[in-house]
Amino acid sequence: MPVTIVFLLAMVVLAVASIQVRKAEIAVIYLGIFSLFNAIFYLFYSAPDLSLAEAVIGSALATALFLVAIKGYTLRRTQIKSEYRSPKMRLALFGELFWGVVFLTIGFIVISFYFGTVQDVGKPAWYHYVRSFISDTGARNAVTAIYLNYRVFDTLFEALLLLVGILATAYFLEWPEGKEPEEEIATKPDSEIVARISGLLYPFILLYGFYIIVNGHLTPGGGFQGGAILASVFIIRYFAQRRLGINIFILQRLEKSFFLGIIALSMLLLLPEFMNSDFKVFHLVLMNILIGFKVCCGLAILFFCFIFQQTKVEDTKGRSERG
Amino acid sequence: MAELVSFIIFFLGLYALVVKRSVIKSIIALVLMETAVILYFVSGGFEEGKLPPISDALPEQMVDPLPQALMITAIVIGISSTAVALAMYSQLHRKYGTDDWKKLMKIRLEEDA
Amino acid sequence: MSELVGNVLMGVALVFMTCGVYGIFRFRHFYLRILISSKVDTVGFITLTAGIMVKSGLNFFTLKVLIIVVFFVLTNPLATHSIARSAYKSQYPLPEDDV
Amino acid sequence: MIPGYLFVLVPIAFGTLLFFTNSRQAKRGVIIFQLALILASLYNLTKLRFLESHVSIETFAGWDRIIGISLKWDLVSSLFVMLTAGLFFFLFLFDYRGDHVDQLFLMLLCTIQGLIIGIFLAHDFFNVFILYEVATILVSILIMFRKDKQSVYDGIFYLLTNLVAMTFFLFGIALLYRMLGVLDFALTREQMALLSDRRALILPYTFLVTALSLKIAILPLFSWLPRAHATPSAPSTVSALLSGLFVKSSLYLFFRIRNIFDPFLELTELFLILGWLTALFGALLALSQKDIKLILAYSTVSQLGLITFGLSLNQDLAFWGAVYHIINHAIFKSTLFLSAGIISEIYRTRDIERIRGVGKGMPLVAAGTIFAILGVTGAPFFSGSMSKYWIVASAKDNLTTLGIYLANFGTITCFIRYSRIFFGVQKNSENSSCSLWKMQHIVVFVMGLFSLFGGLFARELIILFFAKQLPVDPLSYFQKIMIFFASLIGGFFVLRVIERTGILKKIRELDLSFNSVAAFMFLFFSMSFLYLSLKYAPQ
Amino acid sequence: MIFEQVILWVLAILAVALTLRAVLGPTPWDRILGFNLLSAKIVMIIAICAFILKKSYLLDVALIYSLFSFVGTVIIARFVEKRD
Repeated sequence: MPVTIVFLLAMVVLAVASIQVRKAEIAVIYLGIFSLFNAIFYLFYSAPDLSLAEAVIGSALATALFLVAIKGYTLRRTQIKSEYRSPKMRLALFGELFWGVVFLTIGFIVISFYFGTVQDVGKPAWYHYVRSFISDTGARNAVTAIYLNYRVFDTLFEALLLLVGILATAYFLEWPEGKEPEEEIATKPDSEIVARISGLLYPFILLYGFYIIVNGHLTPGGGFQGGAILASVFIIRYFAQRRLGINIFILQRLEKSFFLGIIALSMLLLLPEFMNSDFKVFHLVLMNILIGFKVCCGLAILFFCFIFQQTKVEDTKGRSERG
Repeated sequence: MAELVSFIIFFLGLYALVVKRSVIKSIIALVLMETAVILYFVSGGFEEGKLPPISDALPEQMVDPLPQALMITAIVIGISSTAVALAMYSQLHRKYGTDDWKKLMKIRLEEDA
Repeated sequence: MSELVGNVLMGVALVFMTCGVYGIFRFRHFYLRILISSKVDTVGFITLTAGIMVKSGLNFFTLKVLIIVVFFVLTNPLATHSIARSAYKSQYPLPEDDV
Repeated sequence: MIPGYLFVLVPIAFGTLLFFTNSRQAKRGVIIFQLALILASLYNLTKLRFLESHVSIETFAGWDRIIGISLKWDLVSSLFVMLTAGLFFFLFLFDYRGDHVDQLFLMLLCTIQGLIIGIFLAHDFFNVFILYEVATILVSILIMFRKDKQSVYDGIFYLLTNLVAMTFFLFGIALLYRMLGVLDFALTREQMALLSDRRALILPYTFLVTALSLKIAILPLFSWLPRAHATPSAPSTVSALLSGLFVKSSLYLFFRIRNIFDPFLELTELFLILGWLTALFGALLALSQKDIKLILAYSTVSQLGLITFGLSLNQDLAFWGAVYHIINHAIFKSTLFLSAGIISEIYRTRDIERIRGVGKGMPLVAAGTIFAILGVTGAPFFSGSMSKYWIVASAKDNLTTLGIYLANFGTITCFIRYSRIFFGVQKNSENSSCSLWKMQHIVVFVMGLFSLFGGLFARELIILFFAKQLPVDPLSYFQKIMIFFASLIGGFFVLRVIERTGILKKIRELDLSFNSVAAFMFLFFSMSFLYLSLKYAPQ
Repeated sequence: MIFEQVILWVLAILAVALTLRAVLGPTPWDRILGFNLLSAKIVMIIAICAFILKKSYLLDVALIYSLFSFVGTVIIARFVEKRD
């Protein structure tokens, strides 16, 4: 599709803008638009699974995390102004120009070298995957077949990565001392309309998220994207009702037990007589469901830690310390 | 064309890492570099007119499914490493107060002495 | 026959959207901009999807497009509302009446 | 043979299971689990030793190597797996009574053990990439486990530099996959043969080398390592684990990837010089530090430089010497870090000038540390001397031998300054009570014994483990002993001279901010790229 | 078939115009408005692509895009508010 050139140019412009703009808040919004264009670009490069993951995780969740992290600190505009008027400013500008020239020359050499010497020696993995993924794994979506059956060893570490990343975030954000930033997020009452209508949408989004998880092996989707959709229900729910509703302590335990389930299930993959029976397809669905719920719990914890890092909401105050 | 753009964005991110002194800009540059690498990986496996690797297309017409499967992992890596970096950033800002790499280093050296 | 009607609908939708985008650039003030563009954009979306539905006739494809339209009609005004509300809450000055 | 992925997944699953038990059962369960792991790795090592090909490659779920992921057992990696299991056993034993030890800490240690074993066994590019990413985030929690103020800066510095390095690594994999279409180590080697022009491999190789040279702390890119390993909030077991073992896995991976690209592209001259410079610079910086853990961390950097120097000498003798040095270094560096942990807890300070009289206060710990120091400096009949001897013996021209002795001289002076803590009387003696648990002293002493044991029976161990006959002719070994004593005495005088001048204080102020580390990484990338493209320019 | 290609091109140009608005927009709320309208345009582009390629799973993708454009816009709008 020649229209992708338009998106590529827009991406480059947005990347430059998000680096050069002075205020971090604006840079983050540019980053969100950049990853939105990135997601649509993947769709035109016929990678629907990837564009889903990038749109869901890259543009919506990443932007939200950035904004929450820099929330308390961009308010002091006066401080930013004073920094950039000092005489050191000219020195910094000169440094940026110098490095710009160095990067342009080296980048040009590398890129021209790359396009001069790139060659393709054939793709045996591609040849084999495309021809035999239906018979081997019983999945209709080759991408799910790969990351749930051929290369399931990687997916185990990916689930572990999400578990550890969320453990780290919860661990760092519970740091007791240090000056508390102003808590203005939790106390703000939200508009009534958003609360009412988003209340209407929950069952629909939950059903849709579960649909994406369950037939991840047929149409694009699967554990990670479906889990993120379910987690978005928690996020909208926070905007509707001020309360947390879900206890982080239980969520952390749930996430770890789902992870153990994933490891146990992938161990079943090793028994050869298990695999050529028709259990293969059921194995895919079960793995997708487990990954989906694990990602949902994980992202929900991630969001609650970030949004509630200052305010321990009253109904979970007692138990929200680390389990 | 997509490979050229991914190289450009990769070196743009590296440029921002070297030049920009704010911590949050370094994290944004890191996200840009990771997105550029994912862009390159996927555009390597695509040929014009090929269809997504869902079973209703003929095997010859399917695009390479391996980069897409790996890049879903890379995106999840990107989000969790950004989340950890941002969690540390919010603690850094609460304790040190500044957002500038040079000032942070000066404060850190005074603490050691 | 349905081909022609579909094409006409899509053409109309294109006109709507170009007006919406033109509206964004023409008005100087944020509140006016958001008022015009969001309304026109939702209408454009509905006519475009109506055109697609007409052209693809009665099957599952049309049902899915219908679901998307219903969801979009529900959520797009909400999103625009929350933007305007956030601008209002942060005391962004309302336009003087002569604009 | 017990399949490899069990070695990787069982510790991780066990770690997650620990989370559901209370901390008392967790501590006991972990030690029993660790013993079982040592026995399993020993069983695998012996099975492999008697297999005539000494190599066994397993694939997960039986898929062929092109499409699935494979793990490779060879003599070196199985020995490293046993080393990991043994070291973790000592760490868990050391931490049995630690106040900061709860299920979360034990879970993190078990998980990172599984990851390190995974990196040693890995045989697939993307698998290594994701193992490293998980390990980076895990280490960033372990580094800041005690949550005090200074370590926030060290933690984010460590995390960002390593994430940038892994982005370079991923770009290298992307380029390789784009050209060769396969991710397995051995299959990439075969596909490379089909390439018409080997200059196509220059760009991926440069990306991979830049990422790995940051991980193994080569000269311009090592400033993240000492700050991360010796940060105040990292428990001493974590610093022992990081310096002793985690850096070794990246060194081992650097060596394996260099082997894949060996017939096509050569970077050994570059790494000879850089390795030697890192050894010198690391020893100099270690000399100038005040904090005992920082001294040890900078001496890790210099030892890594020495090992890279040995590995890139491209001789068989130097290779086995370097591998044996990796094992010895893992043992005595973790002993030193553990003893530094005990000393800093009892004396409640990490400043080397204010710690005196360790010899009288804690005889067992002092003995273990002295053994380890003699091991590091390469004193005769200790493990360090044997491996350094083999590296020196294989160096042909005397320039390299002079270089190695100079680097060793730097380490010796640094540890002479470090061993001042044993003599003299304790200044404020109110905190000299050995309230700490006796077992920790025994653990440090036993690990010190290992470095002595490794030195005396070096040749027999090498035959046992690697089925390799390494020659030791007594004349040149005697000459090496003479040089050791000469540099020992020289070290005393040089130390006295340096401490009078204020150089040390100025060197200590030397520090790189994150921007200059990124700039150095970019310069390293462009230097090695230009070097390679000029070296293999089409004539 | 050519008619859909034309619509695709026009929509792409409108998307770029909205990006221009988002980049130029003086106030942060202009940027969020650009973000919101841009994702609406992208949902339309996917719907038309799904119609051209006759693949119904692309419509699932479109629905998820519109869901997350709603979630993203509400979150960003909430966190861009200033309290001074």
